[in-house]
Amino acid sequence: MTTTGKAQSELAASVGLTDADLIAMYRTVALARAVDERMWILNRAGRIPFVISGQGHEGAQVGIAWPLERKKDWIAPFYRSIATCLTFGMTAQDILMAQYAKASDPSSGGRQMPGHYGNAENNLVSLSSPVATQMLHAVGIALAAKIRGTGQVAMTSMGEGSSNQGDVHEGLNFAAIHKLPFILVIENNGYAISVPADRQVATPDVADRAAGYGIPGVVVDGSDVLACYAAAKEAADRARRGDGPTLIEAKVIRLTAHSSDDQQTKYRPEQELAGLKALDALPHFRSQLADAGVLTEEIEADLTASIKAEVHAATEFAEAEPDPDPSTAMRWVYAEEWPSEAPPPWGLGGHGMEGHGGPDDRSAAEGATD
Amino acid sequence: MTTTGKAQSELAASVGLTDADLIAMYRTVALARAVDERMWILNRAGRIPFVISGQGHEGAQVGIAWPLERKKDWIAPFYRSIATCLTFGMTAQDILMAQYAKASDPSSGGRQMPGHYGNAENNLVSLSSPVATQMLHAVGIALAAKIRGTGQVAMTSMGEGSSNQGDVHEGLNFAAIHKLPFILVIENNGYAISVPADRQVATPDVADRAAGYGIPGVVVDGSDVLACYAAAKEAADRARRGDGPTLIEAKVIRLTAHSSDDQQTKYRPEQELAGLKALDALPHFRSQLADAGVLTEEIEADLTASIKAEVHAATEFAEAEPDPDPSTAMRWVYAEEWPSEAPPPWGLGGHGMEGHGGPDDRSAAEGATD
Amino acid sequence: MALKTFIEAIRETLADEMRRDPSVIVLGEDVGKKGGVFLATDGLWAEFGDDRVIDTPLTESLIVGASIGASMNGLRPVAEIQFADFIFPAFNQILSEAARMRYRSNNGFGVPMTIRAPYGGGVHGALYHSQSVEAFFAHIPGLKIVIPSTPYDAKGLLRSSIRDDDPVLFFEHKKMYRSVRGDVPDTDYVVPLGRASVTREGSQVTVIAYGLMAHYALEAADVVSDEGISVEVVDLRTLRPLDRETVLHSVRKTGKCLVVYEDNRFGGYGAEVAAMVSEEAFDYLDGPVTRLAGPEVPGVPYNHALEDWFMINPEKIADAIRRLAAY
Amino acid sequence: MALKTFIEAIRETLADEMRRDPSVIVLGEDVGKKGGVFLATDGLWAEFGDDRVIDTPLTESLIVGASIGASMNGLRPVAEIQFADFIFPAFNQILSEAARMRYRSNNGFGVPMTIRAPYGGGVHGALYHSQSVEAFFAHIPGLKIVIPSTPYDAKGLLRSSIRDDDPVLFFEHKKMYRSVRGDVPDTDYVVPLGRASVTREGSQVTVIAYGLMAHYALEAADVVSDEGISVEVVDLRTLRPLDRETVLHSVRKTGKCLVVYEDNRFGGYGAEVAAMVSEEAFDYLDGPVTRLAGPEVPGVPYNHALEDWFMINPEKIADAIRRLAAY
Ligand SMILES: Cc1ncc(C[n+]2csc(CCOP(=O)(O)OP(=O)(O)O)c2C)c(N)n1
Ligand SMILES: Cc1ncc(C[n+]2csc(CCOP(=O)(O)OP(=O)(O)O)c2C)c(N)n1
Ligand SMILES: [Mg+2]
Ligand SMILES: [Mg+2]
Repeated sequence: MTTTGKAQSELAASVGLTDADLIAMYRTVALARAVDERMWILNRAGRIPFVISGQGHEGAQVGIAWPLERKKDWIAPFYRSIATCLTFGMTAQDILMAQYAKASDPSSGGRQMPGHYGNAENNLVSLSSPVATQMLHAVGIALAAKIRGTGQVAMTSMGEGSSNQGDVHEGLNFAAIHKLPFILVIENNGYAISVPADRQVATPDVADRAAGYGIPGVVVDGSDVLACYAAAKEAADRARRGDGPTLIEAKVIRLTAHSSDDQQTKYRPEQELAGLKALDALPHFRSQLADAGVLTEEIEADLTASIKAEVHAATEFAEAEPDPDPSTAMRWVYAEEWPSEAPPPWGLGGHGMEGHGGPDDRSAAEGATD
Repeated sequence: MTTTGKAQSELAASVGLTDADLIAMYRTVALARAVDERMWILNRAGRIPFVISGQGHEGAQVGIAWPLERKKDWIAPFYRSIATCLTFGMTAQDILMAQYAKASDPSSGGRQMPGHYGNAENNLVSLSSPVATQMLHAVGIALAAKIRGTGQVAMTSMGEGSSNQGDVHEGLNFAAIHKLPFILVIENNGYAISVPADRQVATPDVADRAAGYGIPGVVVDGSDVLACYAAAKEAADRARRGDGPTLIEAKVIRLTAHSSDDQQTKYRPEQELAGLKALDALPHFRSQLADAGVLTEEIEADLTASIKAEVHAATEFAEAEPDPDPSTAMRWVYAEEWPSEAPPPWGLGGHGMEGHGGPDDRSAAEGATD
Repeated sequence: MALKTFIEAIRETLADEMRRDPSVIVLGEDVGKKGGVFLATDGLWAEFGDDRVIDTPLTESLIVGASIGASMNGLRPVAEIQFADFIFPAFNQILSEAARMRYRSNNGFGVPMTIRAPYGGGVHGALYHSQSVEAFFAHIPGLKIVIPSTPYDAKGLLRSSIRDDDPVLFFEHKKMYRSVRGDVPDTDYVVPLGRASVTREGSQVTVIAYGLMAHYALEAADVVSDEGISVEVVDLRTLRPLDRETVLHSVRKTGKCLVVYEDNRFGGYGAEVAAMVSEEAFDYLDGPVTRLAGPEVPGVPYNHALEDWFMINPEKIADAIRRLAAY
Repeated sequence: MALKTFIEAIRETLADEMRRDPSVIVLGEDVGKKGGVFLATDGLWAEFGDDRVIDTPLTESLIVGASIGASMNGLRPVAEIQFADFIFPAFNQILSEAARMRYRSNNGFGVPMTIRAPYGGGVHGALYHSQSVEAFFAHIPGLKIVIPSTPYDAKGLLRSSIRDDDPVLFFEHKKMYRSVRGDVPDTDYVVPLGRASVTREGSQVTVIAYGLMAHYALEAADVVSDEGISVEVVDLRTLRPLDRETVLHSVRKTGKCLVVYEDNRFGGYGAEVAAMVSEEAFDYLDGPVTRLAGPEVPGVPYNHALEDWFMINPEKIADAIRRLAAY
């Protein structure tokens, strides 16, 4: 492969990345798609009972998550965020473990439904089913980042239907008042299950709402990975500068039914479904990189093979892992050493859980109390 | 008095009203103030334990409620809505009964705290304490009006602090999508108890949020009664035409502490308090009408005397009324003839309660099912 | 008289009531073209149109709050909350508003609204698609809470709920939608709110249950009857108001009472039943009023091994009956 | 050792904990310059500044939701909900998120957050400034629920709550803020969560209570002791987890148990206590476990005649004790 090192095509230079970055981004988009397609195959084969998919969202997710800093920044994802999670440190295996819900599933140890990702190691907030609640968690994470002076950015993503929940209003308003390092990403795929966007949102763009909070509201084409990257880069820089939150709306497509329980032909015109492939970020990005000479046939063949092997190995692994033992079902309702009478042994930022702050937390936050 | 009939000064003509209307509006503003001042006197005298006041809001309230049609349109008021309620059919006595919480208090029969108005006869929705919940009731009333084809408009009002609740977002979005005959009034007095507006709302104007729902957002000077009237008239006309909701933000002042339990000097600069009187709608409106030759000294003397007598009589009446009997405390947890096994005896719009629809309900709504 | 599934009975009732009373509307997420994620409203949109079958935005507080308003202005909304697990954004509207409107206005206003929601576990739905939520609502004066267990009752009780002048929460166990069938007459019968039903007569132990557990209780009763234990089963049907008379009558007869519920045990609905029976049937009890309910974890876990561990089933009920019978 | 009011104990504890641990922040409506509507946070803003004492917008879901997030990123938020009656817009965040975060992430994340809220009636607060809300939360696995009744316990329990690694709801009866005084040592003592306290020893009847009712129970016990009835009073202090041992130990000794709570009776917290005691102390009971609680109306009405009718008071408790003692 010729993509290591600092080679920089014109295309890469135009967004301040290297060719290697572009290839890595492309690989993540393609990997997310491959994992996702595998999920449906496993579902049809009766191996996993439920699938909720990110197909059609991957380009936007990879582009937007890319500028955030792994293990420092935070993301509160949603159920379609497979590519987001892959970008931010989770592996194909981690994703498949969540589908199989095995004991060693890093998202929940098999406790949550497929699609409910989360990973403390990678600052990916565990997600629940009620939509939009994660909005406020991300805002709170950004608040703590500001108070502690950690330089972290917090991002969350959700669908356009979910953006109508009250929590989104409360969170955007607060983040804007306090100029928090926060990014709200709306992945607008035109439907909330069966309800089309014009019955969910009163204007064509959710981003129109940003003005009501005095923050930038940006609409990006979700099939244009690098445009998504550029929008998120600007938002992250802005957040880190202390200039406050940004709302990014990526227009994406839902290539599949809402979930494996849904029959979308009942409410979606055939014609619309037929036109979707033309809007898919994956082939767009592929041609863009090929045209720029970044993605050669050789590289693509390598990627395809390595992704195939990775997904295969991940599936085999997940399939072979044991189910959780019912004797563990009562664990972790609470921290297990409570009630704690002694003063807490942890410092600021750690509160007894590894990997939630990093070594700089204590001093940064102590500074914040001056 | 020379104000009856169709006399129309230039001022009155400029807003499409008669001089008699202007005098009636002025009387309502002045009556609201007089009732309110009486409440504080009664509180200091230990006769009523709690006061929450509308002083500084009256001009905006009267102007905005004026174009709505009594006993047809609906208003879901808030705790400062004394002038709104007086405009919409409640009397000084009704208001004072709520302060005394006597058995015959038309708002709640003495069950609610002072300030929690409501009056089925006048389509004034009973209000609770958790702020902004009434938003959705008004939206639902507007939805029913649209479905039933009644031609009604529903309006609600609240403070700028309350406008940050999630329910406001959910309601505005829905009202805008369905172009409901709905008006949201934000009475922005600069404080939510002690928290100044710039810690409550991310932009200078709550009205900025309207754009995010594709509806007009209008800012009016709450000390200018006729400007408030004009804004509300336009919103009501728009609603009745089927063109959807309007957000009106009236910049008002809070002349008193938040309530009789609050010490506002702790968080409000002396200077600010000293400057408030200059922004008061009552003297503004008085001079405006005097300058226009509508409010003569003779009329004003008459008004002052009649208001004084009215407030006095209302206080005497309320004071003398009996407390509720504890034997009634279990009543009206439910409608009292349930569970009902028989088909319901009521028609559409009436559901067994008088005064909630009017004689045209049945036919209008039956039309709506065609 | 036709054999119908649980969900068919519900769907038909909605259609019947909408035909009968033009003030009845249906609203919720995906209730229109899609007909609801469980198809409980399938066909309604085609028959009644956009005005009376409303696909709302994804906003539960709006669904309930606007239903309150609409019900004060002449409609009878039947709101669907897609899963009971998602009713909590509307909790404030239900508790502070719907339940209190009549009381706080001294009968000035009423809220004739029904909220339907699928609840319950055993369907591989994990923490957020399995919850039993009745305890939170059954505690609230001003509400009525209904949980039917048969297609017959579903129809009769849903009719009563929609026709009722006060807010009713109507919870449907999603595992029963297609697995439970029963006879449903074509007449316009109602089942009154507030009356339990003795679904099996017996003499030694009373089992009190509702929803899916009412079926499991009958299964368990069958099993232990082969062992010589005679069980009476009471299906509560309405949780608020609770039919104390039927419950107490049974326990005073058998002297023993097992309360079964699927929700977390601590502070669940069965606590009220057990407390009430323990107090009011004290002199008749030959053993402690016993509860069998879900374990104290924050939700039904997903993996089948964990879900099986969580769920109450006929075997667990039979065991509890045996222990109580032997007391 | 100094005599302090209940609210002084709370205010001091907040200041102490903020001094001791820089990760502790306070947020809520009017908690800054104003110092809270009851002055529970008075002085904190002056000492700790804007970053650690945050006047939030009027948005309860945000207050709780952002506290959850902040607690995952290194802080220990102490959120104030201005009145417990206004906690319901945050119900979804508390139930679906705070309570489940650790469990659903298999210990990946925890939520070391405390939510304080004034609750309770008898203060002329009517339906929406009087509510007892504990039953809704005590039912939720993953939460801990604390209701102290003395300044000493308030301080020791609030320390434990703030230092706890899981979400704690800390309810303060607003009638006690200034009316209750007690000795509070200057030491850094804690009162552990999950342990009840026997506040009066007796032999004939156990009265179980918490919050304001724990005081009224002691008053009632005094009254009936003159009549020769010996009452033991258990102040629960922590409602979840419930200290079953202390409760059962007492009831097994006295053989009679009265559970007193201010909230609506049906499905209230006392139902769990009564059900648990009835089941687990069955063989020791000389009378039915009895409950004395609020009537079934949707809130405490305002007018004093109606409020007096609603509220439990020492006389009503004494009457219930007499009846139970005579059983
Ligand atoms: C509070 C809540 N209500 C309802 C649901 C059921 N539900 C799951 S996904 C979904 C639609 C979400 O639409 P959108 O936000 O546009 O995201 P998309 O699935 O289209 O990516 C609904 C209604 C839920 N999960 N949470
Ligand atoms: C949900 C809820 N939270 C808190 C309160 C307590 N509270 C009553 S009024 C108020 C401030 C309201 O401010 P604003 O909306 O600006 O109206 P204003 O009083 O200034 O007219 C607060 C916090 C409440 N009533 N409801
Ligand atoms: Mg969508
Ligand atoms: Mg204000």
